[in-house]
Amino acid sequence: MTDIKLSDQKLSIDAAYASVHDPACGGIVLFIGTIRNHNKGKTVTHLDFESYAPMAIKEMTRIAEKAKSEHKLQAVTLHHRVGNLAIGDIAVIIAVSSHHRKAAFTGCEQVIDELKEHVPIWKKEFLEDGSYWVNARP
Amino acid sequence: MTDIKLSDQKLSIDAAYASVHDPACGGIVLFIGTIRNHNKGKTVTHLDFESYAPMAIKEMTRIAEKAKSEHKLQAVTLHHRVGNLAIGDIAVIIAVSSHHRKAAFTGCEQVIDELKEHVPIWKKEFLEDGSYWVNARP
Amino acid sequence: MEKITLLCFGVARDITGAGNVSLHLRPRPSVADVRQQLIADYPAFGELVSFAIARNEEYADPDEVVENGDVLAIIPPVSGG
Amino acid sequence: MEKITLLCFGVARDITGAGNVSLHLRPRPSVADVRQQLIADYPAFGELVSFAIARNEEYADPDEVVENGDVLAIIPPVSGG
Repeated sequence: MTDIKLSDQKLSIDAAYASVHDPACGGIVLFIGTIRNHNKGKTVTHLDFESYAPMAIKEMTRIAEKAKSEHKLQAVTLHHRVGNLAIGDIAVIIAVSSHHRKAAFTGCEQVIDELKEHVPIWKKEFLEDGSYWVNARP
Repeated sequence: MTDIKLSDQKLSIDAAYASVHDPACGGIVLFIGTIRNHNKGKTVTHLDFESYAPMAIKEMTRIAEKAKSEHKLQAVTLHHRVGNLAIGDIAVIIAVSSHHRKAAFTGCEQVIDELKEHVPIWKKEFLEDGSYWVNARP
Repeated sequence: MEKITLLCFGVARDITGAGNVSLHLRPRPSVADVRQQLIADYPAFGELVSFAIARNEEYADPDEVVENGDVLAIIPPVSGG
Repeated sequence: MEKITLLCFGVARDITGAGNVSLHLRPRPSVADVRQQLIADYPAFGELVSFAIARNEEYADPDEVVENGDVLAIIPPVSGG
């Protein structure tokens, strides 16, 4: 099973856990990405996430399905927040269940690595003295 | 920070998450070990976890501190349940926060690997037709 | 000449000043042609770390041909997660 | 001869039938001596995958000497997590 969501509402760790929980599987790995209060020495006040929603959903689904089949995972959930986020808010939750915990760790890490590389979501960081799109310029 | 707990009460994912959450850290990895409904082809009805509590706490602390310093983690939480557990119940939660997500994955996996090898906790599995201490006999 | 419209997100919207941008190109251009025209019309795209073109909600190769009715988008360096 | 008491957990409690077990050994025995006496008195310990001895809540090496007042425990193969 894969469960993909792009949402402008607060993400729930319990919901992500519940979506992969399976009495046949003993091991669940979660990655939770939160908004940091600093980046490259500057103080971040808040963030804005924008997405190209239909393509983001397609890419998230592709990445989740690929990890699931490559690592024989039981279930993969990938929830990403969009819109305005405050410091400490959860931007992304990845939950993976597997019969083998090593595969769960490897699969979960692969999903976040590929998400950060391919999914069309853009983060604008607001600092005390301005704002900028992360990664856009050298 | 390290947060170690051995408890006969239900473990809380939210509490484990909150204990490592830090506005300076963007990445949190959790491992959640649950009770499976089968083992080696047999149906498991429930489980009993027994511990040598003072030594278990010492070993859990040692393992958490070691992972924290070896992988430069921000915080490590290690909560283990003892007593009578039902299928689907959470037996262990490991939560790790770090500035670098790769270190969080590696550190979290190291903690569960070492816990399973060294911490004096014993699991008795109850099947439909008997019970036995897991790993004890060849 | 044909009008090709691309969706703009993130820094691409800042550069073009709008949620989409139109380019004028020969019919059935390649994705590489679209990129080139975009940089010609908006040199600021050349200053980004990189950018991709999506065709019908998938990353497009430079030699793909843009057909009538395709949905194109400019994909600046992503930063989700 | 000296009486040495070990705490028993898990399968060790099943084997000895109690939460602790007493062995009779010469004064200041090594941990290896304790293991050997335990297997002599309770051969079932020899049938386990393995077991360790803890001294004062830490895994003990075979050549450590057991002093008066030390807290000993039998640690059968662990299975937490």
